[in-house]
Amino acid sequence: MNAVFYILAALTLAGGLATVLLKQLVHCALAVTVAFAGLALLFLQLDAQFAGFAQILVYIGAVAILIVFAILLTRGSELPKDGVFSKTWFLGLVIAAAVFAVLGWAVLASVSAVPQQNAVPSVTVRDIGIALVGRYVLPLEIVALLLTAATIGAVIVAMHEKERPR
Amino acid sequence: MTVVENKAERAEGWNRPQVIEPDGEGELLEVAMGPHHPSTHGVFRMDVALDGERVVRLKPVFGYLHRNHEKIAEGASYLASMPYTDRLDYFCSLTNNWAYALAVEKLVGQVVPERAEYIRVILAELTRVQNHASSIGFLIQEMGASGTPLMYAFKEREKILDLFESLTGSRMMCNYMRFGGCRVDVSASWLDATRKVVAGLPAFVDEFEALLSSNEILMARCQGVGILRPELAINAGVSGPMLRGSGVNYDVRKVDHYGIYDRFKFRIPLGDHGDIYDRYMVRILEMRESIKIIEQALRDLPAGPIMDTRAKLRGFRPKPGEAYGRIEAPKGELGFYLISDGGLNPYRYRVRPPSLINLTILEDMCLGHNVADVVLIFGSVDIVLGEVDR
Amino acid sequence: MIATPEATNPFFVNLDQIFVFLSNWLVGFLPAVLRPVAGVVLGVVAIVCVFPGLFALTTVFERKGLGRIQNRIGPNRVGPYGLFQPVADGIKSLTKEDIVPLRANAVVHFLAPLVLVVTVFMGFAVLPMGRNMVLVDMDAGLLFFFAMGAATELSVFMAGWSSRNKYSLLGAMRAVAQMISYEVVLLLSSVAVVMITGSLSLPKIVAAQNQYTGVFPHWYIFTPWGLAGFLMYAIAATAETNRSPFDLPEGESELVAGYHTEYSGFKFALFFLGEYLAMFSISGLGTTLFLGGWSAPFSFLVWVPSWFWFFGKVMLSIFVFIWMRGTLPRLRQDQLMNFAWKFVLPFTLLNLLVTALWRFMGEGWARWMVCTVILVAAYVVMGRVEMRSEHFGRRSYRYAE
Amino acid sequence: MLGDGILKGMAETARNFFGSFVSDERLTTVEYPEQRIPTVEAARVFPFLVYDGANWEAGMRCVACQICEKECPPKCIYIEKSADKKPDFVGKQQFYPTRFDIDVSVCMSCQICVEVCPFEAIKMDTQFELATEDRFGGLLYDRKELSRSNEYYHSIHPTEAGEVDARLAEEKAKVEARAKAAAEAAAAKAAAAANPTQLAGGGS
Amino acid sequence: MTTPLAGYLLVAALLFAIGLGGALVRRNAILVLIGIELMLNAANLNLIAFWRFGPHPEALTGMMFAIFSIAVAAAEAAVGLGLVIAIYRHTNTAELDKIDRMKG
Amino acid sequence: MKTVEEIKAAIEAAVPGAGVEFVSNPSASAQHSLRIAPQSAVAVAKFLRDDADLAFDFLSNVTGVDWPDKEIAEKVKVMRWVTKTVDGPDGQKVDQPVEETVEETRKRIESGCLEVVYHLYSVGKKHGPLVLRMRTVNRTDQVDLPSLTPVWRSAELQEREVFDLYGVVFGGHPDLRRLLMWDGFKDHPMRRDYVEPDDFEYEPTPHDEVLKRAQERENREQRTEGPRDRGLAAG
Amino acid sequence: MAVDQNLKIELGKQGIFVTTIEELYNWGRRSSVWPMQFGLACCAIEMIATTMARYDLARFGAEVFRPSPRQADLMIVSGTVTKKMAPQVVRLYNQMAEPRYVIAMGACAISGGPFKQGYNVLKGIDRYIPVDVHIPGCPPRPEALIQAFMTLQKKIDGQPLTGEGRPRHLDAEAQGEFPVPEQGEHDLEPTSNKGVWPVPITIR
Amino acid sequence: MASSPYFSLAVLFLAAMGFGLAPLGMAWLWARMYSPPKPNAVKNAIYECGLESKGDAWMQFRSAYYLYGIIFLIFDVEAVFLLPFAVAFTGLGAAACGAMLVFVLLLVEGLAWAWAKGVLTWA
Repeated sequence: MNAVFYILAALTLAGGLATVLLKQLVHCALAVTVAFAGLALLFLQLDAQFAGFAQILVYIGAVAILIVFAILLTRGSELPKDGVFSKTWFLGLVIAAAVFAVLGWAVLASVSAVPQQNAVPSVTVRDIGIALVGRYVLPLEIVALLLTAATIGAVIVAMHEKERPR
Repeated sequence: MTVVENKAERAEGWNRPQVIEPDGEGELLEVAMGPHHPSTHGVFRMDVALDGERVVRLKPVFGYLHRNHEKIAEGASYLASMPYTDRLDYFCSLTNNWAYALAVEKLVGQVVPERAEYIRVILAELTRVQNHASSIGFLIQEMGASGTPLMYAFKEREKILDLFESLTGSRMMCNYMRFGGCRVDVSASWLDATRKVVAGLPAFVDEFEALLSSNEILMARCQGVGILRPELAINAGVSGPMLRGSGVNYDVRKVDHYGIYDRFKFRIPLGDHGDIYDRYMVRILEMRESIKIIEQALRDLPAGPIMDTRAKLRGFRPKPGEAYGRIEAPKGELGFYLISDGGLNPYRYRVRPPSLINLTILEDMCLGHNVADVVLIFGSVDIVLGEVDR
Repeated sequence: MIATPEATNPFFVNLDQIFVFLSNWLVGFLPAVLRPVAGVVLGVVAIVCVFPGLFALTTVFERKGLGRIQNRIGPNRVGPYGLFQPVADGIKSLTKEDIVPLRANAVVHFLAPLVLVVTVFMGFAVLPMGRNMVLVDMDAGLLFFFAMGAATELSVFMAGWSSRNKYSLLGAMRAVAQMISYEVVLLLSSVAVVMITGSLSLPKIVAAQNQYTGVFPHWYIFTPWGLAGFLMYAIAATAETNRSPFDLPEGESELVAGYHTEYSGFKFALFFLGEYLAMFSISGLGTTLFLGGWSAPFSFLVWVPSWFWFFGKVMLSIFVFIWMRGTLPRLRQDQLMNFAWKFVLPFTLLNLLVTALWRFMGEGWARWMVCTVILVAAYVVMGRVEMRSEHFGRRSYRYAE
Repeated sequence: MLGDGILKGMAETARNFFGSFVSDERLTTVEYPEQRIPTVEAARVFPFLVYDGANWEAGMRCVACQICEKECPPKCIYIEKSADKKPDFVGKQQFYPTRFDIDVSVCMSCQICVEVCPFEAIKMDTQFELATEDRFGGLLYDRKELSRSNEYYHSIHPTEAGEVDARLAEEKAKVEARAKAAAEAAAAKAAAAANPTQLAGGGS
Repeated sequence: MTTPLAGYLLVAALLFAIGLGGALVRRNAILVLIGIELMLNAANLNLIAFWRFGPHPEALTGMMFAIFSIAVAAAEAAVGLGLVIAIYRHTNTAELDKIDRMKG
Repeated sequence: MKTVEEIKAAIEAAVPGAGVEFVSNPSASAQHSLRIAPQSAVAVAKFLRDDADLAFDFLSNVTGVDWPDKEIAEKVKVMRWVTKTVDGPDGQKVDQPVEETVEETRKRIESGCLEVVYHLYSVGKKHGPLVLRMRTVNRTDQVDLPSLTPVWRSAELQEREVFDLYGVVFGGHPDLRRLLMWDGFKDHPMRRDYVEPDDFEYEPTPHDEVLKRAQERENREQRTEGPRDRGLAAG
Repeated sequence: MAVDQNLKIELGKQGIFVTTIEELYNWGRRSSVWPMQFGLACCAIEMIATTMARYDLARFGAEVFRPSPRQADLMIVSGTVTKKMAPQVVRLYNQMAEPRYVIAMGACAISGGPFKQGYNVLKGIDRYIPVDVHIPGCPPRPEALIQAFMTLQKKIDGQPLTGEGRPRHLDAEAQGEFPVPEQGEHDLEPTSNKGVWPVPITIR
Repeated sequence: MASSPYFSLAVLFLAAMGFGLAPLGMAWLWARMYSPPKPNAVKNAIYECGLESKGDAWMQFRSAYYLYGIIFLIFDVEAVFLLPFAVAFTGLGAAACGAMLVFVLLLVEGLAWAWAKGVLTWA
């Protein structure tokens, strides 16, 4: 626990909050990249270098772009005329607060029971690679299947049925 | 070639641009390209509606350089219009001069001495070479080649302009031809210099071709883009390299037998696809033919006077009547239509600008293409705004 | 390393390590607590000074080089040989009015150039610019580089979107589409190198190439898969940095100035800077991956300082960038995208297979033959397919008398 | 093969790049203002008024006939004719311009004024470095600013000026011859008229 | 706060709540998706934190889970946003309550 | 190519009631023309384009000509009674009405017209030009002519230009807007009676009209504002 | 200030600090004038020729033709400004960032030139926007454009940073917006911007 | 702490920020002191070829961008898996490589499907 952690946590949470609260959708998308970046930095702080950089590559490099595309594709740049929050916003807020309360309680109550290891684990990318095609080969293939399915599904869903004959 | 007579096409509205329906996804983006736009060769504007990047509507807007050439000419003497013709197609002042002189000569029935005819041919073909080189340079510039082909074209153009300047006194606005001949005679040293420049031209065209013709990017961007069907080209009055790029064998030099073009051996290159690449290649090949013509003219140049002895500068009053004279200018058929009422000024003075009329089918060629192609198609028409808007 | 007499000569060793020594010497004046910090700061300062300086020089040399290609001289009046041209440009940009369009999104408009410059600078952290000259040697260095590269796309989008100008937005969308397409190629073509080296750490990749057979180095470009990978990498790098012939996002012939149409003053200069820095960093990475990084091209030249080779190679690739800019027209958006997805990407994937094959075939000439044949055949066939699917080829013309 | 056309083009530009260091043909820049492309004799930029002798006002060839003013296509010449007359180069009494303004900001350098001038008074200059910050003072030339000596004319268009001089000399000679003849005739007449009186006088 | 782990877990919990709140509160479907994305990321943070402070970091379980989770979340984002685009194409809006009304 | 007269005959044979008129051209070019009646113009044009012998498929040039209203002064001999003083039979002077022919100049305004001239060529047969002309009824309200754009596409922009500069309204033109002047412009500047807008402010070398305007303006300015220091005190 | 500016900068680099901030500012401005890619008519071709190999405007560091007015410093009005185009020209000038300069290249841009008799031709762009340098000629030779460019550089050099004579862009009070004329039914409205163009008076 | 690679990165980050901000600050100072900015309605309007801008640039784009985005995302994720594999590649046996080959081929199949479906054809 040190200053860096607090800064990063604050950055992440601020990014998250800004995402939820900002009006302009593109601003939200940019704010969420800040949250992603903060998370990536937290990963780095947790000595998960590979995961941190992968987070930046995938989330900031690809998911954020995708979100931005989606916003532009749905005319999201314009500010909505009748408010950005749904009518049941209060209920949502209550649920979120409740969930946080439960989670926080669970964390505080249980975490001290978990044995903790404070030495820095020495994990190289090579270890990850070996694990990937070794122990985790089945999840790997499943992820491949999932990704392929997701490609096909997302493309089919998003593809515009071309009306003009080609 | 003979035009394919397709009767089905002669149905009502066959010569109108096709209507392109947007595919319903996304909205149309209406962009004005021009009047200040890097690729419009000056002050031209195209109001483009884009469906994605596909052009579904294109309306050219003219007149940003409408300088009232015709109105001024109707208030000025016949001679005073000559320097104004320089400023029509400011790349090719000499061919403009010639077209105007030809129209006036037709009107009054003047005969041009043989030597002057040869000089006119030499100058017109030099003009054609430099115009085609620069227009290709501009076309490739639009394709984004950082100006290198344009630089090479202008390097050669400067040599030709040097010739023009040492003969006529001005680089661009030559104001050289007169009704019934030319203003000053060529000197032996000028002819030598011309021979030298002309001798260097084939190497220049070779270099140009090596740089561009087989470039994959250029081929990919130019082939199959901006196709103009020959029937439509004729119906729309398209002329010059554009018409020949569509495969129509029509060259005013061969058809009208004006000047002394009958005496020279040259061929008319024709394209088969009518796309940008064909227009580009037709220009390259025409440059080669022009070089041949100049060489022949330089070889055969006779001695003699350069002005019709009956010609007069001041107080020039043609008999009432009218005449339409046209030549094959580098950009196409350039015509002048004059009506004389017997006065000092033409009663009606009309320029038939190839650039404007070649733009008639701009929309037809652009529809359905990418917005980046519009720029190229426009460049391949080879226009000069001075002539389009006059 | 083969020991040539010069290489063991302490003078040349010192010359090679001069910057390392200099840094150590300077740091030595400080108390021991501060030394590591100071060392880092020195390294960072070096990066922040050297590359912008190089950028300034490159702009002059680009303009002069383009000039030479075009048979003219280029800038030569501002300072000796025109060398102060960038200084003047800088002063001019600094003092130029800064325009933010009224309807633009001011905050994002302001942030976009900053994000670009920052992310591009970050990439330099992992580039080894000489022996022992790398700011950070990370286990996942290459991944870090690409992670930073991915963030530049966002800045381009921010610039284009916030300007609220049609050309800007179109240019930005084009740029992003183009960059994501070629980013994949960039990643996959470097994977081949990683497969052979077995490390994502860039200094290790260089060290793996810093060996010689006879006088010739073990650069990856001198293997079939390395050459193919390098070609694809070069294409992708050109596209990634928006350089000709892939400079559509700024293609002034239709989009005026692309995503930075509405930028003036120093913000525009920052974009300019960012683009050039991206060019340096991507050339630096290419150099590191395929051209042996800071290693000498011949074993008898190892006495020449390593940083000289690194910067020499980077500048050489910059020269090729300039050369291409002076020669090639630009592609169209659809052709560019098709080229990325239908030619470069499959070819790069194939190259990965070939790389695996290369390893499994073991030493010997057979793998040279097999890999070369596969790659050349694939290139020719795919080239044909590409030309056919894009409908272009040579033509002949007829004449009428 | 895909890419050979590109390589061919690259070779072409490389040839130009390296050629620019060795060959003048591939480095065509003329470093204006230190180097200049020699002005050709035929060059024309803006008109000037030729005067003979040392005094521009006395030697001005222009006789304010206003033909150029009328023929000038863009109408950039403005002339006011004098009330009195002065002798021209042959000594004939002629009008002269009290004002002769050319607005070079309008002039289109067409040379028609030169062609129509029957007095060889207006010619084309080759000076083109005329950029100025002053729109009105700098670009409206009055007759003093327009006048150049015949020597200057010779220096910029030697051949043409020589022809003009020859023509003028011929004309002058013709006029002089005519004048001489007229004078002789007059003298003879006078003599003839005088003689009788003389005779008469003598006779008386 | 006694252990560093608790800090990370709390941050993750907070982020999760923010994401959940965003998903529940906002009207725009894209933002709902972003909220879900945030929740997934919070879970990722938990995974990494547990891996780091857990008893067997060399087993890589948490790390690998996080990586797989990144992949899955990315795929989810792609499909989810694709759905939003598809819905937008039909209803011309990305606002959830309006989409509701359109159906009804 | 057939002569213009032959073409005229061919048209009349093919399009009954075409109303073709031969207009001779006295100048050296001898490009005689045919004036066609507007109502049958499209039919004639189609015939000219599609006839196998003529095949005028290439419309090169379209232009307008303005023939303003002419004031025609003619001398008319009029018979009328005049009171004249005649010497009466008785030597007295007597006023007496006498019939006498008097020459009188009468002025009448001959209504002008707008004329459109088409120059046709044949690409296939390589002949031309054939000059067609059409006239409007007058220059003010009856300025309609049929558009030949459906027959020859090249007329599209040129007819727009004629519309813009002369004010001929082409019926059947697909897109009849101003071509060269801006949309809000009101006049037709190529007409001979077009009055240019008064944008004169200053000209250093004025002539005739301009000089007059310069002096007028000068007087006005001096009256209202007095001389300015930036003025160019020439002369 | 006869001392060569480059020399001064060089001296400054060597530690001999003779360069005041004003000189540095002016040196920077004048050495990095980026023109806007903006061609109107005939003169545009000569402008392009100026940037080409033979004349090479790049030598002065001015070959960076920017297509966007935001990044350009210099507007070369190269050719006839018609009334249809004038509002666009003025708007573009307005959209340029300060400091900005205008060169009126050629007769048409200065005064309407040979086409000034036309109904659709603006009689000089300086009726709406302030022009720094005028080049007469139709069209001016490329060298003339370079000379005009050098004239502009000289003008920039002479501009003080503070005080009375400082240029318009440094003066908070000075006009920054130049009204864009409207296209009326017969003519532009207004026909000139009196703030920029006080009608000069001629006494004939 | 200073030995951590992230510390160097943080310093570089700050330096890069400073590098971007310093000249912008200088430019701002210069504008404050000498060269006052002169915003006005025409200058601060959107540039559109010298005309008044019509319509909004923030308009609806086409799904082609999104489709490419999806495929890019998938390949980005693939690279995340491929990189550790590549690092370990030199020490792996044929079976492990086969597993990765299957992984890659599955994704390539997605690409091939998209290609066949015409998604990779930019309209």
